[in-house]
Amino acid sequence: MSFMNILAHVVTGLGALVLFASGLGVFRMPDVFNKMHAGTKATTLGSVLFLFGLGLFEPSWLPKLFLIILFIVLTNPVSSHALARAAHNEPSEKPDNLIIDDLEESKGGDQ
Amino acid sequence: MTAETMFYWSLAATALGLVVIGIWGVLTRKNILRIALAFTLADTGVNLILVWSGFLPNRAAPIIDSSVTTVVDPLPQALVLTSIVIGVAVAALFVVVGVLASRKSGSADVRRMKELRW
Amino acid sequence: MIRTIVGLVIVLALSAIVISSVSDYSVPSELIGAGLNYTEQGVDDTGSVNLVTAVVVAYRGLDTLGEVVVLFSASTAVVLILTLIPIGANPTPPSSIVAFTAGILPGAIVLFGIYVITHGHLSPGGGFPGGAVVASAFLLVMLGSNTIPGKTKFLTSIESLAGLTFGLLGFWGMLTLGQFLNNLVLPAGSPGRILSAGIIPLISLAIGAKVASELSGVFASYRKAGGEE
Amino acid sequence: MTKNLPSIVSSSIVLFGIWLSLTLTFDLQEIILGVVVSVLTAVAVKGALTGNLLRLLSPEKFLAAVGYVMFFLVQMVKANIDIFFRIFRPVIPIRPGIVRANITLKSERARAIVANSITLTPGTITIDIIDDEIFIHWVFLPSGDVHSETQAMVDSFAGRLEKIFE
Amino acid sequence: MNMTLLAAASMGTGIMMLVAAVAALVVKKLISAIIIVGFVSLSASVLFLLMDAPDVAITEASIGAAISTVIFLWGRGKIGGQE
Amino acid sequence: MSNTFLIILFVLIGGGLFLSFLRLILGRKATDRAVALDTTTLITTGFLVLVAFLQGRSMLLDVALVYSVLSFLGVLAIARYLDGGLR
Repeated sequence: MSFMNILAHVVTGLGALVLFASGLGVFRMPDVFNKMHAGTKATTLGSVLFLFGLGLFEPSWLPKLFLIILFIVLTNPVSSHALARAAHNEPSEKPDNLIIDDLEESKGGDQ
Repeated sequence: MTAETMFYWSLAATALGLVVIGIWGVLTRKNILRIALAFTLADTGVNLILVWSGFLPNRAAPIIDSSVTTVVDPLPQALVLTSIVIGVAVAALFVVVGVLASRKSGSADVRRMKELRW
Repeated sequence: MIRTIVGLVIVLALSAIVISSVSDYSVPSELIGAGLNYTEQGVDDTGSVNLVTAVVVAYRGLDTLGEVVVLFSASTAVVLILTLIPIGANPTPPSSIVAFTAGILPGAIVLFGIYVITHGHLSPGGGFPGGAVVASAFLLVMLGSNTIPGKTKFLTSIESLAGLTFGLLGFWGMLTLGQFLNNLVLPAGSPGRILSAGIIPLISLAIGAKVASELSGVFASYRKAGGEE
Repeated sequence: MTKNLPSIVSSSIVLFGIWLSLTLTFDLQEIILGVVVSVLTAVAVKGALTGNLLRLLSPEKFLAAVGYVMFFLVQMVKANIDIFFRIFRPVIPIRPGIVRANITLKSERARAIVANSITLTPGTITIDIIDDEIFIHWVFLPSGDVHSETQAMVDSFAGRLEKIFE
Repeated sequence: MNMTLLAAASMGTGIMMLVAAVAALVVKKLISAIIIVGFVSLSASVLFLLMDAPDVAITEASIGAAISTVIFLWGRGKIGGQE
Repeated sequence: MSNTFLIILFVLIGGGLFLSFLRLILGRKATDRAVALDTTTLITTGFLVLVAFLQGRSMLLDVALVYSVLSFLGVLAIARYLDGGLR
């Protein structure tokens, strides 16, 4: 077993573990913003590691896998941000455990 | 029961179950958009059945290259390809008819839509 | 409640009939009939490596033409019905990050859709999914703005042009080889390269343009129609 | 047209790179088709994909960009370690809150990059940007003065980007 | 060995798909139903890929993931507040 | 890639998928479900790449690429709807 092979195993396994952690985080976290912390960061790094690890097994696939990775890293925070904004704007969706909420104050000040 | 048999029949059971659930939803739901959703579920199930009918385990996808000799049946896949796109157009038609009818009757409940009765 | 139970009984009876009809069916191991024919001779007949595209565009090209007509009538009906609802959409504006992303990404998505369309005879894809991908780039532009789209007349022109191209390519085969939609009016070339398989790439382009413009027209008319009262 | 020319050129180059990694071959026909399609697409979207990438050709800006990417990757791994050890606890430790900070960058692209980077780094998510204020959700509010800590965190990203976009 | 994994994957995906389909029909809010139908279409795409039909999988992904969802969401927005 | 490692990968990916699926079904609010759908689509993209890897054909990666592009659009559309942008 060469060094490259061991590295590929380690990276792929770590990626799968982080993806599992993201699922667990989405299941366990109490409110929507905290779910988003698990659902964005962990899935992004998990996908990056997992796809890159599979690419190490088969180096000729790396360009296409890099394209998928690039797209995920660029778009995942945007969709998460849009969902967070929607969750904050909709009164029935907003969680009530926030200790500080500057955004609500600045919205209230406008009107 | 071998793994191959289980693979083959679980796909069929899923597709049939989806069709049954979709028809049940169309028959029993009251909101017109919910009926449209049930209709697309049944549509997906029918597509799954069609693709399954041309599927043989242990063969490759029907794209010939040097490493592939035996492939699955391409004919049902070609039919389903167009069926999916037409399905979404029909679903869009369903939705706009529902929107218009619910605006006329003032409610999304199908029992109140006199225009759609025959 | 009674409604639910009666519906359940009906569908269970239906599924029992279906299950009893396939009870003596076993896992097949060999292809038969048309499928066997297509898999054995498809590459030699059409020059297309992807057999599904070969069936969609060459063997069953006439059916595809009919299905494009069905798609056209369905999307025209959607647009016509949506004009019955008065104009007056007032969506809330998107945040600046979403607007910015919707500004930069459509180029990449359109390029990707063109890749899917033009490589339909080499890899999975073809006119239908590629057209849907291009239409979703248009959708992304709409999600990132809160304006009502102005002129969408060019969509109609693209759509009619694509339909016309499809028909004319069919008649080309009729004039030269005596068969409607024969794809070998251009040489088949060596399978696996982009310029091969006769006119399959051209017909894929026509189908893709038609699907993309029809779906985009549906989105534009949805955006124009007024929201909830 | 002439004003957009650097953007169009850099967009075409990037789109052509995407095309090459999609096709995975160096067949001459593919390359010709790729050049045609990518230039046409770049002209059609007026070079909006990348903006002017040619300014990265100066060495110090290029080094700053590489430094930013390195910093960002380290932060991203830290964020995942943080998340990882948080969600396997029996009781998840959270102290959530939304805090405002100022952002002085003018370029729309730089602001989007900062917001997306903040979303992917430890314990923070960008909720909204209104004018010059950025609103950040903390999963566990830092001890001490919340506003100055948040401002320092935002500045650590924005300061690095200012060298590139100005 | 490979076949066992494929069988497990197809059975798991199928069960999740059927549960989601029932949930989409009985869940209270229509917007939740639309989100869950998005998941059903996603699983259908996976099953198509497992059935060696990449063309169909790519079409189902491109139609079911975004376009169908958007059409239903827009319809829900036009109908208005009444469920 | 050994069989044991393959089973570990399948269990981890399937477990993550199943947990986020549970949140999708049980989730109390619509935004919870939307976040769960986002996670589900990303994990499934990884799964599609794994299937392509097992079949050993690089053209199957196109499916994963199309899925990652369009699932982003779907989640963005849901977010814009909840925000009042799709009226």
